[in-house]
Amino acid sequence: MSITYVDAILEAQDHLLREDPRVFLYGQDISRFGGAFKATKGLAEAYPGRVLDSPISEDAMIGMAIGAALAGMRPVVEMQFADFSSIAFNQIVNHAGTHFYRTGMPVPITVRLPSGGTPGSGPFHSQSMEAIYSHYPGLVVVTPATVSDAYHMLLQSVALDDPVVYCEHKFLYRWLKASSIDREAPPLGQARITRPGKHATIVAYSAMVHEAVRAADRLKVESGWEIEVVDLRTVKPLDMDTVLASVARTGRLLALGEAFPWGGVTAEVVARVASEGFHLLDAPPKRFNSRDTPVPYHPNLWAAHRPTPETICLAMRELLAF
Amino acid sequence: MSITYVDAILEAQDHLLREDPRVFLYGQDISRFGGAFKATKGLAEAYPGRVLDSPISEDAMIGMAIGAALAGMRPVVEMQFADFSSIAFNQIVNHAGTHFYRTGMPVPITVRLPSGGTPGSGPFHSQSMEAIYSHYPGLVVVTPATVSDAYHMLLQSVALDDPVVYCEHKFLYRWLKASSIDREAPPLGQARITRPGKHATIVAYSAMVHEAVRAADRLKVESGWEIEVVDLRTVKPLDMDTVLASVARTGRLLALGEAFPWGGVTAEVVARVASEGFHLLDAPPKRFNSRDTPVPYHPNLWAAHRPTPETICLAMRELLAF
Amino acid sequence: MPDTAESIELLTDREHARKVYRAMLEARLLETKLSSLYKAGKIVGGVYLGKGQEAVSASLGSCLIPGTDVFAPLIRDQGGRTAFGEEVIDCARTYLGSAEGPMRGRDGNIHRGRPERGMLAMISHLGAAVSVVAGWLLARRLQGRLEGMVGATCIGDGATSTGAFHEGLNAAAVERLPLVVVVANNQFAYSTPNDRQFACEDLLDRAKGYGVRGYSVDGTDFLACLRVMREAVAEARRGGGPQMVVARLLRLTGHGEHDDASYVPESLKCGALGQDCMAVAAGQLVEEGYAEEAELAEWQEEIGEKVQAALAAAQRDPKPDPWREQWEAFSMPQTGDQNA
Amino acid sequence: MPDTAESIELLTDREHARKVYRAMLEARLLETKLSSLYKAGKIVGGVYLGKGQEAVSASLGSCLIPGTDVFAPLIRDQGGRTAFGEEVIDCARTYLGSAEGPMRGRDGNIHRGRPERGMLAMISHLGAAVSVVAGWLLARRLQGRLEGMVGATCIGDGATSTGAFHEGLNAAAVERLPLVVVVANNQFAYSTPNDRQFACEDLLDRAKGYGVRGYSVDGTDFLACLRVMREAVAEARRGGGPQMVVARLLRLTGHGEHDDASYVPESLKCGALGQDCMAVAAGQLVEEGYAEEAELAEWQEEIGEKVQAALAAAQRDPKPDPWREQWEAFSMPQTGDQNA
Ligand SMILES: Cc1ncc(C[n+]2csc(CCOP(=O)(O)OP(=O)(O)O)c2C)c(N)n1
Ligand SMILES: Cc1ncc(C[n+]2csc(CCOP(=O)(O)OP(=O)(O)O)c2C)c(N)n1
Ligand SMILES: [Mg+2]
Ligand SMILES: [Mg+2]
Repeated sequence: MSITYVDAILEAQDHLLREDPRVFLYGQDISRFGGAFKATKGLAEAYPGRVLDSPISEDAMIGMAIGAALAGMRPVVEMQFADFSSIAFNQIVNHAGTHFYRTGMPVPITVRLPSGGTPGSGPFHSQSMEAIYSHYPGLVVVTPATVSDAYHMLLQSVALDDPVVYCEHKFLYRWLKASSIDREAPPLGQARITRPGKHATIVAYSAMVHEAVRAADRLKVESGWEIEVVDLRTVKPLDMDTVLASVARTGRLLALGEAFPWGGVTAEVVARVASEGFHLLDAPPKRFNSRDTPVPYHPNLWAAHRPTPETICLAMRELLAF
Repeated sequence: MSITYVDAILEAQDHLLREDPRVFLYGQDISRFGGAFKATKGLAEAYPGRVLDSPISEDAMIGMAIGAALAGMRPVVEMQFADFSSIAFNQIVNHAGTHFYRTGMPVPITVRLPSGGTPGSGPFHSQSMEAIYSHYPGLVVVTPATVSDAYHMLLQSVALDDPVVYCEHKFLYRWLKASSIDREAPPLGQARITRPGKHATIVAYSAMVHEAVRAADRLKVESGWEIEVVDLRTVKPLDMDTVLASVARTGRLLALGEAFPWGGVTAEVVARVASEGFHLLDAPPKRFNSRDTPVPYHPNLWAAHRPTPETICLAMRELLAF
Repeated sequence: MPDTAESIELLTDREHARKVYRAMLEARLLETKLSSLYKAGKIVGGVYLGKGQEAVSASLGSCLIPGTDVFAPLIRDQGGRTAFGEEVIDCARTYLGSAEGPMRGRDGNIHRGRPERGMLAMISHLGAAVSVVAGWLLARRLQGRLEGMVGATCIGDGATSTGAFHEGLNAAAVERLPLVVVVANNQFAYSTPNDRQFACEDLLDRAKGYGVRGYSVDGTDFLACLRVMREAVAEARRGGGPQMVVARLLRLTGHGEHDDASYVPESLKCGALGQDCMAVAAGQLVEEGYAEEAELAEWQEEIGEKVQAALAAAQRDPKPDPWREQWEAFSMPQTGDQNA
Repeated sequence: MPDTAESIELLTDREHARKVYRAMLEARLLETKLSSLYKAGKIVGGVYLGKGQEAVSASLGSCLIPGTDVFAPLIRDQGGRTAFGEEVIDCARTYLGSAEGPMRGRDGNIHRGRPERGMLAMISHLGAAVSVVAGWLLARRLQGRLEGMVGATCIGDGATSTGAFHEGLNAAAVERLPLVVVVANNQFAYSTPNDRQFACEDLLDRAKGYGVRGYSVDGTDFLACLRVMREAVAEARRGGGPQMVVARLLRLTGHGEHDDASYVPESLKCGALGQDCMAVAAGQLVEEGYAEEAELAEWQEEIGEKVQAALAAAQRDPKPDPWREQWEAFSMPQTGDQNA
């Protein structure tokens, strides 16, 4: 028996609906249809009236969730694709994100963003938008990379009084499997050492954690390098303690992300390690992102647009050679 | 005789309308009213039919501009405040930003964002959104800090075939004056050494350039430090040559910005200096931004929310003491 | 004014009219003072008045039940805020940036509320509150507590052009929520006249397209406003789904007090829409025998003193202290580190 | 089909009907092949068909003048694209990711266009094209070249709920631009039925609220589509401002070819809306004496071969080569450095 990443998301929502009467789900085609990715399959039938199809109105979807949260509910909103949350950008950053600071009343909404590229998904069904939401104050932004994290971090997101942008990676949906879900998980805001090592640290999150591990395995087999992989898990706020402790051990840093290169998580990680842990670094810290173009449609281009184990290995060899 | 920063913007638009029949202006209250900040004052009368009031529809404003640009025009859109461009976020990043890469046809629009904080302007009339637009591929993002740059960079933005987000700082509108506009300006994408120095570099942009210069002047008078101030001018793409050359001279870097702290220009600058110019650094690079809350309304809070000459001096003394 | 408006249904027309007029008067007197304080340099940022819109706004607010209903006022709704129970001191403190107001100096002027009491704190982005009120109502349905309650929000002619307004009203209509949207068509959005804002003959023509019931009212006519708001709110409360009221009127001042509104043609100011609803209301109260002239003068004095006292108090309040400010946008900072 | 549609006005009803039917047929045959290729694993991503919507789409496209008008097709507009002059090979290459198609593998499937020829390349975000077409028309007015031209765009029932649709149509109406918006109400947005999408009785009820003229048409009725589109486009071309056509029909396939559309009730499929417009069209052509049965069969063969040839050619095309790809989102990279 095994459980996939998207199953874990479904399970978590099932658990939430079962245990917490404040929870309801809102999104396009999530009710009887079960969602574009089947992350809500069967829930409409199991919890009548609590899994609601929304119109194609991302701005209103988040506005509705904010109002419901203020009235005591714990809404979970599914964006059909992360990319369409651009329409809800204002409600997320300016309404949900500012509310606690302004009024003292928090807005416990969870916005699920099916994120990241898959072959053939193209410029508008592939984006990784964590940097956009992390830039604005007041939003917690999480990026689960494992089946267990997909499950537990969704529960934790809904339990949090603050608005959470939950970035789930579409590539992991069915590809990533686990034999079971761990009983427990670290709290939100805490990173994890996915693979211990001593010669260099790769800081990654979401699907790139797996590419990093693959690259690390290869570097081990091919050249005996022991690469540590840190999974950030939450990108806002960042767990710099774990990152700095890792860099302290290894002296070398590659920050790896699937998002566009300007700004974003890798810039934040490198900038903070450079300023807070400068003396820990034995080599210039490196960054590796996707390219600075829209995410291309054709699988050939897509594979060359984002970091892969091969290109990560190249970057790591440069880092290790320094 | 002197000319203010906002006058320069008005002059540039006058020049554009006079010289280029492809140019027209679109925005809320910009026609006979002359705009919330009077940046289009008198232009509707001087250029009948070419300065158009738009409905309160930021998404459509940018969509209209994109369509007009594809049909051969050079629209300049005024957002009433940068903060309201959140409604146009999708059209800017997903429509304008991707168009050239996807179709080979560029979208020469210029979006003017009255940006940045002023006392009492509060959470929704104070934002600095350059990081949001720079993160996405395909957009040029400029942040003029001088009267001459306000003028020339607007002409250059309109001349560029690519979409430009032109961030003009509201605090500089009437406060910043020059005796005249320089005949020429460096091209977009080129930074400038605003104040030469040798002990440390402050990389800043927009209004923070002036705060940096003030801090540098103070450090000179009080302690004899010679601080170099680099004005990025364009934040996407970044002129790393100028930045790295400055750091090579000084060995110390403070990246200074008025935007929210997570990600953004300062993260990008520090990350790139750390990775591309690690060996140039004699001390950990530093970042200094506004605080990670919405921009507060009350002037007391606002002054403590963003970097000021006093707090920049504190940060610089730490940097110089290292 | 914490009398619960459950009573509204029980109030006689006379009582209702008197109640609303007093709220209008409080709003007008308060805003007049705010304008003076602004001109004296005592208020930073801006001052945005509802002068001329008090009848529309207060009659809506008066039909809502504090503690039960939810209300999202917009820029020009001092009347509605007051009628819904906002204390003068909340307004005064917010404008004056007091550390003790509901926004504690973090936000200012009209960007205030008491969401815990069902009065939302608007963000500047026009239209954004429509879906939020709808969401609150949806929550109450899910909680089994929707029966007998309504949500209301106000919006200007200009803000009907926002995608947020459209998406919000449509979503509310799909859920058939008891939402009352009052469109104050004051002919201008800042300086932009209706003919640069929309092309329909009357914004009321939009109601049918959303599947909501529409009402038209002369916003300068006090008694008409009372009647229409009462009907629209009652219809929503009865389960009639969303209601949209379009009021015709004129803003009798600038967009903000920095604006002289010179773009408003004299003909409009002198025409029927240019009537001051306060004067109309006073006349109607007397004419209907709901109040005596002398009583109105007494109210003016009584409320004027109350307003004066609140503004004086708010000016003595401590200002926010950046050293004691909690620079924290999360309610649960234990989530992790803070990126200072 | 590069015959300029200036001719449309000159075409007899017979000629027009024959032209549109041929475009519909080409669309249907092309899409049928695309579906097979998808199911055979030859197309990555997804395939989105306009099956059942050809009459609406192609009759609109046929009324537009290539080289003059501007057209922003949406998901289900193969018919309109073909009628407006899109070559089969452009579609084939885009779906197959050829390096030689208009999108060069950078974008796929329906996200294609030839903006330099007035056919916009849709982004996925629904509603976003409405204002873009309006902007193109505004540009033509400013250039003094608007006379006699129109812009058209199609949209689904679901996409009418977007703020972008609302803002775009409203802005176009304010400028009184010759924009034709065709709403294909195929009863569902992906799986979501009309009653979860809007609450008005008919989407046509929205026209008045924008101040635009509205038309209703049975989208399965070929001759009715021809007539209504011709009228709406002509009215826009004459200077009548924006026009909104609402067509009733059913999507005769899934949202994409991955979707079996099991959520569509049998009763709908078997009802009047479930009719296949291709069959209706063929019947009407014969009945009106516009074409012979035998001729239709000939067209089927002729066009089938053309489609087959294009798809075969596109499959032999070079795929995009990441090593030769210009990873450049700016047209003027000299602007400065590139952040690699
Ligand atoms: C989305 C958005 N765009 C622009 C603004 C700037 N703005 C504030 S008030 C205003 C005019 C509003 O007009 P209307 O809706 O008619 O309300 P009124 O001021 O007339 O009461 C504008 C453009 C805003 N607040 N929100
Ligand atoms: C803004 C936005 N939100 C969500 C989507 C995802 N999406 C793609 S097609 C579709 C359904 C569209 O329905 P409708 O407008 O009725 O067109 P139809 O597919 O029926 O032709 C959805 C929700 C999108 N493309 N854009
Ligand atoms: Mg108005
Ligand atoms: Mg549909």
